[in-house]
Amino acid sequence: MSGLPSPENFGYMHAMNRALHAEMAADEDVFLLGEDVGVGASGVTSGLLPRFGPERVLDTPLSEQAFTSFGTGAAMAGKKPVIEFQISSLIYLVFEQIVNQAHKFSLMTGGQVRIPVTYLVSGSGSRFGWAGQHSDNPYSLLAHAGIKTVVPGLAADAYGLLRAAIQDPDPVAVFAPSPLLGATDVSYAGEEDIVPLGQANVVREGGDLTVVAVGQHVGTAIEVAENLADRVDIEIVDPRTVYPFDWECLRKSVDKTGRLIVIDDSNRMCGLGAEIVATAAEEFDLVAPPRRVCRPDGTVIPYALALDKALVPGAAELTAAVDAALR
Amino acid sequence: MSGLPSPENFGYMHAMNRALHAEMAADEDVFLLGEDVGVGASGVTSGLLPRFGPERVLDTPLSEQAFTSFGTGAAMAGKKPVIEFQISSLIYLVFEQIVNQAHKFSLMTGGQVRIPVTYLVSGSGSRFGWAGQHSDNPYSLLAHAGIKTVVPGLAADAYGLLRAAIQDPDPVAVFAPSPLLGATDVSYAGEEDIVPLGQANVVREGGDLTVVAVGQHVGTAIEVAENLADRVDIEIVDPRTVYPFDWECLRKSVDKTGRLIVIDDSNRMCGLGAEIVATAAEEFDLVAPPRRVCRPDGTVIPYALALDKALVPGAAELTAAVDAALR
Amino acid sequence: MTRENRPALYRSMKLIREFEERCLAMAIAGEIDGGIHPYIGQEAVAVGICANLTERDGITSTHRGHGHVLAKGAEPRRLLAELLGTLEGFNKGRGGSMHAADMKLGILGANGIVGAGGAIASGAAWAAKARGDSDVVVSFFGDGAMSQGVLLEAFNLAAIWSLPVLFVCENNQYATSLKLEAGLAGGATRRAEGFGLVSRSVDGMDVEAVESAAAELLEGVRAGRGPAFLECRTYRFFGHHSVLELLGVEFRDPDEVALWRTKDPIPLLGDQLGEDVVAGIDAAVKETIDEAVEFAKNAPSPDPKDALMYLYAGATAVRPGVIL
Amino acid sequence: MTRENRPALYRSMKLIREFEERCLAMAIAGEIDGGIHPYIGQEAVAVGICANLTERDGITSTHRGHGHVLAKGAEPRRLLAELLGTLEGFNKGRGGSMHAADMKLGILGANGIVGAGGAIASGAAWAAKARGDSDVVVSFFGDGAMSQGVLLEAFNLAAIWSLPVLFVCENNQYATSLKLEAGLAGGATRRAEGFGLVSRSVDGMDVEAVESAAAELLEGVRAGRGPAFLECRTYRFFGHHSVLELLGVEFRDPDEVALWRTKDPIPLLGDQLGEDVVAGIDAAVKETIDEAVEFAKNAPSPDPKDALMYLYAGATAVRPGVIL
Ligand SMILES: Cc1ncc(C[n+]2csc(CCOP(=O)(O)OP(=O)(O)O)c2C)c(N)n1
Ligand SMILES: Cc1ncc(C[n+]2csc(CCOP(=O)(O)OP(=O)(O)O)c2C)c(N)n1
Ligand SMILES: [Mg+2]
Ligand SMILES: [Mg+2]
Repeated sequence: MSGLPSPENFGYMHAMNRALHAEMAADEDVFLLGEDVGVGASGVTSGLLPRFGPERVLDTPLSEQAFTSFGTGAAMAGKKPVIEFQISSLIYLVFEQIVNQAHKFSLMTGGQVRIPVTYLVSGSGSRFGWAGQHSDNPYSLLAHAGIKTVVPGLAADAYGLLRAAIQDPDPVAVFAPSPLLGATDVSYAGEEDIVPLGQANVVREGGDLTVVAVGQHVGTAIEVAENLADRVDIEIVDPRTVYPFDWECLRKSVDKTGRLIVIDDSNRMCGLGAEIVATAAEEFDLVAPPRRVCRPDGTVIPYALALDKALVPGAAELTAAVDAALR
Repeated sequence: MSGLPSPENFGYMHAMNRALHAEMAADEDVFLLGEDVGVGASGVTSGLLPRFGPERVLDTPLSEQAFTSFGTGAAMAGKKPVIEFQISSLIYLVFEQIVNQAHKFSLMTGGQVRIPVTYLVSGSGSRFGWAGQHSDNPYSLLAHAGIKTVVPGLAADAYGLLRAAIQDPDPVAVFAPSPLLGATDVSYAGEEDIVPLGQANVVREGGDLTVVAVGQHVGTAIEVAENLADRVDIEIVDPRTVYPFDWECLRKSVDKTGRLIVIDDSNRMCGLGAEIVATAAEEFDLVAPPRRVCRPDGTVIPYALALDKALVPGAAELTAAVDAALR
Repeated sequence: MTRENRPALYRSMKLIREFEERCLAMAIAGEIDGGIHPYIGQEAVAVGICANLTERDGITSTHRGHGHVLAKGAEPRRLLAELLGTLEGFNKGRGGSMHAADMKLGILGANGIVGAGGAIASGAAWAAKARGDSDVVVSFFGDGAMSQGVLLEAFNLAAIWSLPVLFVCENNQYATSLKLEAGLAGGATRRAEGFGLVSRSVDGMDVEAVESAAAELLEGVRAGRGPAFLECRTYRFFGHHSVLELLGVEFRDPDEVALWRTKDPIPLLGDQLGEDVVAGIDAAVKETIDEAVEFAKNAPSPDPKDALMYLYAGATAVRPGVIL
Repeated sequence: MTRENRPALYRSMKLIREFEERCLAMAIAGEIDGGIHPYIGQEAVAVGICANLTERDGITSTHRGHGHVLAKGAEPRRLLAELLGTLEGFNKGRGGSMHAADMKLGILGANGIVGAGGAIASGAAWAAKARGDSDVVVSFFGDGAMSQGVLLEAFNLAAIWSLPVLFVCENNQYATSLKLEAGLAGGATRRAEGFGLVSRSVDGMDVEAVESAAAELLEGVRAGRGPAFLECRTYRFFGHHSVLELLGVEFRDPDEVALWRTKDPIPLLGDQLGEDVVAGIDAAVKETIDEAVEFAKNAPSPDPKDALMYLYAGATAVRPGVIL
């Protein structure tokens, strides 16, 4: 297995892997299940099977629906399952089991039961060259349904949020953006704190314009902010948890800057960007129209790389939006 | 079967039933499948089996996933399936088959194939007393994913849009709001035109404030507008097709009124209301902050009727929002 | 099992029958919102199976779940209080008929989605196994559910991991209007065997037959020999849902219904107990249900302000539907 | 089938082999974005099955689909042009390896989601039946897919509606790293029989055995006697995906891999054809593939401005990701 992507560096994947090790060591009720988790095919689950054994690291057949609800049942019986999904679109396959079952048991039973399951999507968004069925970002969908949803944009947050997700008494979905999995992060030393769910992070302070940046776009926003530093002083807010969203943090930022752009790698229509812009329009004082930088409506990522890249937002699109917002 | 809800009146259900009869008569490739469609358990499919026979009216086993992709396969081979779902949440169960399969085949094959399937949800939203798993409105989810999505609010539109959906070369989801199924509609004479997808309808003209009202809330908005007519002149826009949305129609209305409220019976976070408010904030000239009237974030409808009703928006909430918008 | 428990079996079936008849009437009268899926006719299945279970064992149930819940020992008055949407219900009025659950008794929930329970049961069974207990979980479902993907996946999961689950297919021969043969290829037990499940079929109108078939299968399940499958051939005496009763709609042949009514499991067993015993039990059951109705009708309703109480187990800020 | 078609079978297998070896090298070299799931080792399955099909028959394929697509008659150069994301690809560069489709040849698409094809195949087969044709649809899938709910549901659908579908399980004994026994309870054919499917198992390394088993089953399928199931026991000679080859990762026992490589279906058949015939075919195949590579490498790329072309079949206004 030595050839598999190694988490042995201070990068994003290492952070997630360490979080899994830490939670499994800390709490006997935590266990892991999913496809090829034993060999750690995604890189994120490396070393867990040798360390914790097959009683706590379950390689599943290709039965996403059953093993997702299996997690729900185990949770009812006091366990804390972490379920890995190799592909983001597998969330579609288990939408019923997450949204209509796991999510609803607490209310439907009048609080008799809690479902502390973590859905770990270790590779969301375009993988560049994996085409239509492997390149979506379904986090806006889960947020709409009310699933606590986390999209860490930095390695330290990947560690801290994954731990918080596992400890949370409710179902939580964790989306690791594909472009970040292989990234190393010099700001991450491999020893970080738990990051509570629902708390945004001001990644960069600035007075002219607020950019809400999600997942890999935290990096995009930092790049753009530095590039444009002589023209505009950008504040970057990384929500980290996309639902429940930290509206207070954003309110403070927009109170200061009066301008808002959201960069988020999901579809425009009813996406996370829509929610952030809508709430800002309803409740905050804006001096200029807010803007979204996202994927087009109903996007299906085409195979050819140039087409794929044309649909995923990036620094160029964010820069253009900043320019427009300042006009 | 005579005791089943009869479509033999000029109401919403009659309109849908007539649309099915008309399309099946007009086009041999149209066929119907779903659970209990033969007996017409939902009321919407009455009389089709006796008229068109078991070759074109297929009673399915409880295999929503397979019969949804069966529809995709039949469509590839030139057929035009209409698939009835008895419960709105069954859309969750087939999310993969609609969003990741049917929707994506056109682009993924480079235009080699079209998938003219209609997903007919004959009873969406709360049925008042059916509790958590039978009361959702998943249309914002399908819109986010890019599925053409229709929520007719009036009987004539139910007829005209269902016919247009069946004729459309792409997958189209049609959500019939549960509260409307039993309603009769005096404005509907049982002989109506096809209503093209993507065209909104100004249900009531007014100069002070635009209310976008979806599904059964077209009725709610009319009621509120009449009640408040002495204080405010409300224009009501019924999008009819929620995706692709008729932004031009809305733009014209908001250009005139400068004020916008959306009433929509789906969850707040990343819902249709968010999209409409966001687009208005980005692109239209508003003189007051826009507002949403919707379900709370992550709503699970509780069983007890008073609780159920407390979560579904209605005239009281819309009136309060209008008052706030005028302040 | 021996003849000694016949009165208990009879009582349990009669309790369900009486409960369901009362509920059906109340549902038709509009007193139970959303109505019910009556269990009447199928009592021998729930009772025969649950006679083999302890409070520590679990069950997952269905949309037609009252029988399972009562047979597993739930208090009728609290179930009825749930159906009336009151705070005295197990689910504090939040679940209603299709979501009735009593975790203390291992009742992991009825379910509004056909076939959803099997995988949940498997997870709970795995947890029991991990604890080292000999507890089992029984998953009830209908013949219609046998074609639902997630349940079929669960059969496989339970089999490869040798989980202590008993899958019970209540084959009442219809899924709403769909006849068994039109929905299920291959037959129920043959299908289950195809997933490596030890499988049996039994007359579901005979409570003692169900009880002993389940006992046999559960012995292996408890001993760690892996999951099993039991088909119970049964019939519902009323329409699929109370609303169909209200409308007078019946999709089945009336002669067929009449024939099956002659196989009613309750008199079948009652005849063996003697009139006195039966009369005594019947009267006591009637009293229990009368009391339950009284209790439920007087139970307090939840406050609409609490509509989203329990949405999350942890404190979580939820934004309301209107922000003024 | 007779011995006369041996050269054709050999040629078809060799073509797939040569194509896949070239692709694997190109994928490892970074010339094929996203990489490929190589079919090498399993050629006898696609070729043996497709030898029984006409252009009017359909297939649904998988993530490991190149073999099926080529065996069904697709032009190698257009498949390679697709893998290079060019306009000369079947899908005009929009689909790539996991979505290769050629509707004119009844190739209803590879699929990136395991188990997804069976229900699509059933729908297409129903349409063929409705047309009154004797056309059939073959659905290929792996052993891993045998535990995927939608495929199991499709077995049932095809059986109750007696659809002209042949389900072909390519049992290469692994789903990525998961061994067959750890994933599949009951066995493949037994499971299929549980859905009322006529089922057989065959040595998937012997193209003639596959061909005749399929011929036998397809006779019944074409004659309207309902669907059938064929398990082909086979093996992939390389890693699950080219990226694992690149990293040098192998989850399987090297001795096991070595053993199966001795059962290579291509020399097995080649030995019966004689050296000259083999050399002639090999050379011609190599030329075809050389030409395909040349063709694909020179094919034009789509314009990024057209990224969303074909998103909808009908004219539909799509709002872009940035509105300035
Ligand atoms: C997945 C799913 N599909 C459809 C429905 C609607 N529905 C509720 S009960 C039912 C029939 C169930 O039949 P069966 O499993 O045999 O149980 P029975 O009602 O006969 O007890 C249907 C179609 C549902 N609740 N869930
Ligand atoms: C539903 C689904 N689950 C998981 C995956 C990821 N995945 C791709 S191929 C594969 C293994 C498939 O095994 P099998 O069906 O035996 O086919 P093989 O790769 O052996 O040809 C997995 C887990 C997927 N694409 N779809
Ligand atoms: Mg049934
Ligand atoms: Mg395999």
